[in-house]
Formats: sequence, C-alpha cells, structure tokens
Amino acid sequence: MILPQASSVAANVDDLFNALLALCTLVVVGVFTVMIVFCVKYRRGTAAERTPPRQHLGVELTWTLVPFVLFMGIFGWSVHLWIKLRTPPKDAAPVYVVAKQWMWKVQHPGGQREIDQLHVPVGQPIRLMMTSQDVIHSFYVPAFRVKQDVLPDRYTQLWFTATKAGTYHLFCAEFCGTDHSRMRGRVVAMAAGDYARWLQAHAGVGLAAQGRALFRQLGCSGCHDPRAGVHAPDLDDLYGRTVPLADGSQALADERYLHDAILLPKKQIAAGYEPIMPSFEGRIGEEDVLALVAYLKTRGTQTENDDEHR
Amino acid sequence: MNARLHPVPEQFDDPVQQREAATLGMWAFLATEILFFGVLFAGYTLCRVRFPDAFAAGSRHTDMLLGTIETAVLLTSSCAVALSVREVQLGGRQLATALLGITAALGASFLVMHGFEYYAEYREGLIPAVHWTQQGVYAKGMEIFYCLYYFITLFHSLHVSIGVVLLIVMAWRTWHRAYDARYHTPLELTALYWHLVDIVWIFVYPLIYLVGRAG
Amino acid sequence: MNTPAARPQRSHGSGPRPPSLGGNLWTLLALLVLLGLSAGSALLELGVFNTVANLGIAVAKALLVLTIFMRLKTDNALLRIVASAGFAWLAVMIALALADVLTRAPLLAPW
Amino acid sequence: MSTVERPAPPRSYLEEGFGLRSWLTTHDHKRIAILYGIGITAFFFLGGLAAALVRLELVTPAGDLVSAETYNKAFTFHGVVMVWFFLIPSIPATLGNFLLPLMIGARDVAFPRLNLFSWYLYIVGGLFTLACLLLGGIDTGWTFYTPFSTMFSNSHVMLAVVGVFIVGFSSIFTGLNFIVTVHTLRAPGMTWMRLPLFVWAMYAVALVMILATPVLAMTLSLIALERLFGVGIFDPALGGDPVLFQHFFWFYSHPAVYIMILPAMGVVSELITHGARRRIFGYQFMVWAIIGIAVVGFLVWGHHMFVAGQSMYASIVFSILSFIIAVPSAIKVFNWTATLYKGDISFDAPMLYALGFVGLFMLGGLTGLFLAATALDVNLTDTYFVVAHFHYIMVGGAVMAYLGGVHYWWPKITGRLYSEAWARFAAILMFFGFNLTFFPQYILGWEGMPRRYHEYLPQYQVWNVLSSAGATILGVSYLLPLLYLGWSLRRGARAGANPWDATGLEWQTPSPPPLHNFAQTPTVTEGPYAYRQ
Repeated sequence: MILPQASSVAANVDDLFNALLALCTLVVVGVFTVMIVFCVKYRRGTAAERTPPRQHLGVELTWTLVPFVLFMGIFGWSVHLWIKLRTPPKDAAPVYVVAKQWMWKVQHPGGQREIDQLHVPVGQPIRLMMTSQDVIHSFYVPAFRVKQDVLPDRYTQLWFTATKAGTYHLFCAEFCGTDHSRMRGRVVAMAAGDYARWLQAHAGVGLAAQGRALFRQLGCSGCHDPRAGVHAPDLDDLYGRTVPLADGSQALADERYLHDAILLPKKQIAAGYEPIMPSFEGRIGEEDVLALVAYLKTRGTQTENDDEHR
Repeated sequence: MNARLHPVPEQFDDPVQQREAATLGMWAFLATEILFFGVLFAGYTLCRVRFPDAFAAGSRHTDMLLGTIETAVLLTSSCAVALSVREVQLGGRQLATALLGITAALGASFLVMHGFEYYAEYREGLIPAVHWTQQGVYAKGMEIFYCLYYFITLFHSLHVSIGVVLLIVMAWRTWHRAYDARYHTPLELTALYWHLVDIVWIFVYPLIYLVGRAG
Repeated sequence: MNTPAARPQRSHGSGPRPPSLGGNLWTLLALLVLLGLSAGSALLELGVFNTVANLGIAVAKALLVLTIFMRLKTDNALLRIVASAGFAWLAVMIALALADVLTRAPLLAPW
Repeated sequence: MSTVERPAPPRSYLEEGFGLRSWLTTHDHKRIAILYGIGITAFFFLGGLAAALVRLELVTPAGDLVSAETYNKAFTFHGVVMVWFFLIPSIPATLGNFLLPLMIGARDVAFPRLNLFSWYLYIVGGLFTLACLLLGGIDTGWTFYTPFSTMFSNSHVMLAVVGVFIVGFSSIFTGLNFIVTVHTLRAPGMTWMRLPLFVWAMYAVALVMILATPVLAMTLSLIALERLFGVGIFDPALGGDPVLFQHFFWFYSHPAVYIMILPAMGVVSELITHGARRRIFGYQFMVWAIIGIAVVGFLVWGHHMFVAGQSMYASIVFSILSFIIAVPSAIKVFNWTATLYKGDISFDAPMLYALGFVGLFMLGGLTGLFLAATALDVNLTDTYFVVAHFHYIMVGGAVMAYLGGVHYWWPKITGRLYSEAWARFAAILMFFGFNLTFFPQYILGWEGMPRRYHEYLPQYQVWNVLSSAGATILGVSYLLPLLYLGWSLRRGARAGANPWDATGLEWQTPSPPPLHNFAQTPTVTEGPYAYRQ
C-alpha cells in the first residue's frame, strides 16, 4: 500500500478497512466458488441428480440473519471509530482555514499565514476551523484519513494528530468549479522543535496585533473610541461581559457575539445605542474578522492604557 | 350524450375495472402531488427551526384576515364540489352544474384575493429579488420566509388555476349530459384533485399566516 | 392454459355510495369551526402549543376532507393505503432531515 | 404450461402500420417500448462518448487533452445523460413497457395515451439537455450542488435543469401507469404471489418513481428560481443551508439508484430461472427483498453526506439504515445462487449476462458496505472508490442486466434470432472490459485520488491507464450488440413463439405479439417459473 499512515487514526481506519475487506473477500470467494461448482455440476447434459430441492425456511433465515449480525458488528466498530474521528481532543490547537476558488488560506493563532500549505507539529492534536468564501470545498488529507466539507457561511471542524514527520498531499475533494483539480496543497508535519523554529521564522504580526491595525484602518476607532464624538458602545473589557440589548434581552459577549456584531451589527443592538453601525459583511474577509475578534478579546482597560503610553 | 357513448377502452374488461384504474391512478397522482408540495413544506420546516423568530416576524407581515377568508372560501368550495358529485350520482343535472359553477367561482375569488395580497406585499417591499425593502435584525430570515411563501403560494395558485379551468369544463360537460349516475369518473377525479388543493391550503394557512400572532 | 376470459362483465360502477347531504354540510360546518379555533388559538400566547394546536387542527381538517369529501371512509382500502403512503413518505423526509438539523453541533464561531 | 400452436398467427404489432406516423401516434405499449429503446440507445452512446473523452483525458496526469472546463462539462454531461436519459428509463421504459402487460396477461397498460405522452416528455427533456450541450454545456456535476450551481457556475445550468425536470414527469407517469396496471389488469388467476419477479420489480420501481421523483422536480425548480432571481432558501448569504439542498437531492437520488438496480434484479431473476430451468429459490423472500429495498431505500440518503456538514448523530442513523438495506440485497444474491442448485444449466447469452450481473453486483454491493461505514466513508467518499462502487452497481449491474434482458426477449420483441456466438462473445468481453475499467478505480480511491479531477498526481497514472484501456474494451463490447442485433433484424432466423421453451405468459403468444397481445385473455393456474425437468 502506497498510502502512508501518518495520523493517529490512520491505523485504526486501516484496521477496520482490512477487516471488512477480509470479510468481503471471504463472501465473494465463497459465493463464487459455490456458483462455479453448481455451474459445472449442473450444466446441461451432466448426469447429476436433479430432484427439485425443497424450499427451506431455515436456509433463508440463516442467510438473512447471519449477514445482519455481521453488518451490525461492522456498524458498531465503525461508529465507535466515527465518534472518535468527529470529537476533537480538548487540548487540540486551533488553526483557521479559509477556502476559496481555488486555494486554501491557512492562518495560525500566532499570525502566521500560509497559502496551499499547512505546517503542523507531530504529536500535537490540531483542530482546523474551516469556512469557505464561495462554494463548497472539502479538505482532504489521504495520509491522515480525514476529510471534511468546507461550507460557506458556516464553520466546520476537522481534527487530526500527525504521527510522522513528512510532507503529505492535501486535496479539495468536493467539486468546486473549473480548477477544482488544482486546488491542491501540502501538509507539512514537523517535529515539535522544527515546528517551533518554523513558527518563529514565519512569525508575522500576531492575530490580535493584526486586528488592532485593522481596527484603525477600517475606521472602527472613529466611533468606538471614548473620545470620538459618536455615541457608540465602549469596547473595553467587552469580552465575556453580559450586554443588555435594545429589545430588553441580554447577550453574552462571546466570540460569536463579537463576530456577528461586526458582520451583522443590526442583529443584536446594545441597549441605549442607535443602530447606526454599517455592516462589514462582504467588505472584509473572514480572516480579518478573525483578527478583529482576537484583538477585541485582548482589549481591556489595561491594554488600552499601554497602547496610549506607547 | 350519455354513458353509452363512452366505450370501455380495449385494455379494460369492463367499466368497473376502468373506474378502479382511473381512481387508483388519480390517487397515485395525488400522492406525488403531496410530495411535490412536501418538498416546500420540508424546506419550510427545516428553515423555520433555524430561524424561528424571523419566521414569526415574516408571518406577522402577512394578511391574517384575508388568509382566513381564503381558507374558508376553499373549504366551502370543497364542500360544493363534493355535493355536486353526489348530485350527479343521484341524477340531478342542473343543481350539479350550479354547484360546480359555485366551486369554480369560489376558486377564482380565492385567486383574486391572493392577487390583492401579492399587491399589498409588493407595496410593502416584501417580494424578494423583485422589491425587497426590509431592514433590521430579521431581514435575512424573513427573506427566506418570503421566498418559501412565494414558492408555496404561487405553486398552489397554479394548482387552483388549473382546478378552476377543469371545474368549468366539468360544469359545461355536466350541463350537456356527459355524465350521469352511471358514468361520471372525470367529474369524480376533478373533485379529488380539488380536494387535494384544499388540503394543501389547510396546511399552508397555519404555517404562513398564523406564526407569531400572539402577544 | 389459454382458456377463454373467465372474468364476467360488470356494469358501470358508480363508486362508493354517495354520502348524505347532511354529512357533507356538517363536515363543512366542522371545518369552519376548526378554522375559527385555529385562528383564535393563534392569537393566544401559548408558546410552542400555538404551533402544536395549529398543526393538530390542520391535521384534523385534512382528515375530515380526506375521509368525507374524498370518500376514503367508504372507498377501496387500497386508496387509503396510497393516500397514506404519500403522507408517510413526506413524514420520513421531514423527520430524517430534521434529525440532521436539530442535532448539528452549533459551530458558528470558530473559537 | 405449454406452447399453443396456432395455424394462422394474427398480424403482429409490427405490421399494424409502417409509416413514421403510425409509430409516433401509437398507443401500443410494445411500440412505445421500442420508441423508448431507440431514445435510450442514442443517449447511451452520447453519454458513452463523454465518458470516452473523460477516460482519454485521464490517460496522462497532466490536463493536456482538453481544458479543465471541457473536462468538467464532459463528466457532467456523462452523468446527467446516463442517469436520467439512460439508466432510469432503461429497463422500466423499454423492457418494462413491453413486458409488463404481457407478463400479467393484459392487453395494454392502464393508460396507453399517458404512456405515449411520457415518451414525448422524455424526448422534450432530452432535447433541452442536448440544447444545453450544443450551447456550451454545464459544469456543475450531475449533482447540481449549491451554491456552485446557483451562484457561481457560468454554464447553462437552466437548460439542463429544465431538461431533467421534464424527464422527471416522464418517469412519474410511467410509474403511475405501472402501478395501476399491476393492480387492475392482472389476468384471472394471476394472484400477487404468482407474479413473475420482474413484475414485482417493476411495481416496486414504480412506487419509488412516483414517490421520489416529485422531490427532485421541486428541488430543481428551487435551484432554477434561485439562479434566476439570485435569492432562495439555499443561499448562504441569507443564512440558507446548502446542506438542505443535498438532503432534498439525495432524498430523490438515492432511491433513484434503486430505480436503476431493482429492475435489473427483476430481469436477472427471469434470466437465471430460465438458464437453470428451475423455480426461483425462495420466491417469497425475493418478493419481500424487493419491497424491502424499495422502502428502506428511502431512508438511507444521508450516507452521501457523512462529511458534508451533516450532524454526527444523523450520520449514525443513516449509517445503520444503510447496513440494514444490504441485507435484502444479500438475500437476493444467495437466492440466485441457490437457484442454480440442481438446475439444468445452459450457458446461452442471456444466462452469461445474468451470471456476470451477479458477480459484478456482489462486488458493487459489498463495496457499498465500506461507504456505509461512517469511519471508512470519511476517507473514501468523493474519491474514485465511490466512482468504482456506483459504476459496478449501475453499469456492471444495471447495464449487464438490461443487455441480458434485451437478448432474452429479443426474439419476442422482433421475432428474430440473433447470432448466439457473437452474443456470448460480447457478454464475456463486457465482463472483462468492465472489470479492467473499474476495478483499478477502487484502488485509486483507496489511495486517495479524488473524483472529478482533471489533473492528478503522477503516482496514480498506472491505474488510470489500466482503467482507460479497459474502457476501450468495454466500448467495443457495447458496440458489438448494436451490430449483431441490428444484423438479426434483417437476416436473423425467425423465432417461434417460445424459442427458449420458457414459462411465463409472454411466451404464450406469438413472436412478435399481436396488437392486443393475446387472442384470448389467458387464465393463470400456477406460480411463475414452473419449469419441468
């Protein structure tokens, strides 16, 4: 088998595959043998005994129930593995993936950005948070035996732990238009030390710092600065707070709230403020929203003061 | 014209078999109709569980009074066509024709009322892609609600229109003695079709007009 | 085995016995009352029971139309099976698709 | 049962009129079957040409023969044409139309005019699809996934969608006709448990056709409107859910797979009993298996969506249901095998096709288990493994059975005998060509080659070359029947009423049958396949 087993689940998947393959081969060989024996023995003109056999309920039930039990066994094994495949370990490190026709854009929490490449450390569970800017794509690394469709306007996740250093193919597996077959990349699994060095060499500006730059660039500070003349909510220490809303309800200012407040400001309006903020949907990419939210999470009175002293 | 002029087609043994086949065929067709509309209802259900508030907001923009009257009109028309089949079976021609005429008229009035609804919605800016002016928190979910609203009601109105035409043809033929107590299968089938159109509306009514009305 | 057709000719079939005039009119009355109930209940604050009541009433109305107006009560049993098949298949479609939408782990925000 | 010699056979349905008009306005189910036969044969070779282009392109890893755009359009056209214009109508609309009334002792289907109307719908739908091809084609894949098909594709999606929409009605009306025909027009004595399995299969297929096809039609309408107006319920920009489209699409398209394979199972049951000259083993189990497949087939569609963003729990439910539906398929294979036991087996061409079917169907069905197993499907879905799997079922299964059926009933349909030697040669060649084409694709899939790839990694080339070589052989073996069957129309020996000495009402009437099938309505006194040895 050419396909390497390079993730923590690959061997488990292959075990199930091989077991099922063995079972199926057994069935195929068995049935074919019986068919061939019958075909030879009872071919026209032989002197075989041909009194019509009786119909046996027992025979029918046997070959109904035995396959059923076997199938249920395979099903149970498969589900056990499936739940493992779909449940990321708690300590998995997040990496963000944004797919678009026809490239993979990857963003590490440290701000490192890559296109059509993904560097990961060996032995560390990685959790990919993926979304698409246009059509449905699918993130597929055969060597890891993992695949997950990447949908527009929604996040899907995928996790794996690379077990062998090396470079592996990354494919888009869901047909996504003209250059679908060129939407390929590589996943580079590196020993922990090498990975740390790689991170350092490619350290861009951290996500939060990128967000702070964007916050100015996009003109957010023009309204949300306490000294600005516009009556806009103060964002200091917003993260984790409970925000009273205009319709009388309350909302917890978690990441999702911040994310939606930027893209869909009119969805949940803070009490006491006019709904005057423009929507940034379609104006900034998903990766910029990520950066802005990362910045807002760090933005407390403390950091803001530091900012001013500088 | 009467039943003697309707020879049993070659593939059937006798009129009983022919009627059985026609009725079963119609019911099989109605089963496909249920699934035709069913896709839209399934789409409605799955979208509504994702945007319950937006659907309620969208529903509040529909005209509940007109919707209720439309439902009553269709229910009455269903009864009228059922009575007209009964009348033909009992040999009454004039009353049967009149009842069919009433059914068709009720169907047409349903279409007219719906036309008014569409016009009001156009003025309110509630037609996605054509004239949509809604803003606010629920605008997007409402747009999905209204997409479904138009798919469902237009597809239903298409069925009502076909039904009205069929009913007029049936009325004309009943008047001209095409059907009598012994042979009236086309009339029966038209009535079945009309009842199904009614049943679809029975479900459209609460799903489109009655969401989020309380309070 | 080619013996002559064994099936006797039957005369024109007129289908199930027509329901009585009163039966039809009472059904209409019941339908209109149910319509009123459904509109009225929608205006009361019942929470999820608004939807339950509305759909329950709709099912009742549909059953009335099916059994009385469409004569499923008196007609061939096969027709009842065909009609229920349509609704059953629709129920399957909605139920299994809902099984997905309702059990999806919300993952709207990537953190 | 025995053949009845008639001194002066009545005029056959082929002699009822010779002009084009007599064909295009016919209400005779047998002539309509032939009209369908001509249509699906034309579409089969058109779709085959598209497949040839795909296989040629894939001989080399680089995308050097045609552009990516052309390649995408080729596989889309191949899929659309083969699924809706060949496979779905293939056995039901040709063999089914021809044989269903004959097998139950009826003079025609219940609604002959509707039957002709279905054929016209099929042709009109086909013309839209051809127009789509001539104007530049469509590049969405036959699955029309949103939002690519609604918002992003720049090809003629509308024309293809309208074509498929129209042809959907054709199959709804065919299904409706079959259901009513089986219920009302059975000859005296033809009880349900005496129906040939082919009739049972047609009945089950008709059920699937009328209950699933409307869902496709409406879903495609939603796609068309969304494309036309730029808004719709699948639109992610509104918060709409593209996965919802997939639910609706597969609610039709998975049962559609059973529309393709159930008739094939029906045909093979006829062919194997004929070849082994035995009653089918376990008739009742075979019947229940057919019904079980048709019904449970509606409950498994989500196995196409394990990695599509469907919830983990829903996937588990769909997975177990998919395993369950494998049981009736297994029952059928075992019963066919057991039918050979103590038989009197002859290996004429129809029997060879049938045995080939059983072999290929097993390989296709068993690999379905890999795809039903969620954890394995993650790796295998959207790779060539899936492509190989469904070609084993639909081409290895359905097409083999269709051709076997065409050979078996050819004397009945045309009144002529074909060259047995050529027919056996074609059947054997087809079996080998098929395996050479598609078995390598299983390996490609397991090694991770995604489907619908215009260019691929060099490491996959060996298997792709083998597959393309096999496709050449397969192509030749598909052309052969066209030649020798065509030749038999003019030069073939006359067939008697019952050249196979087979049971079944269709063999009790002259070949080709007269306009209304039977001089007198037959009376049935025993179950099917009552072969005496």
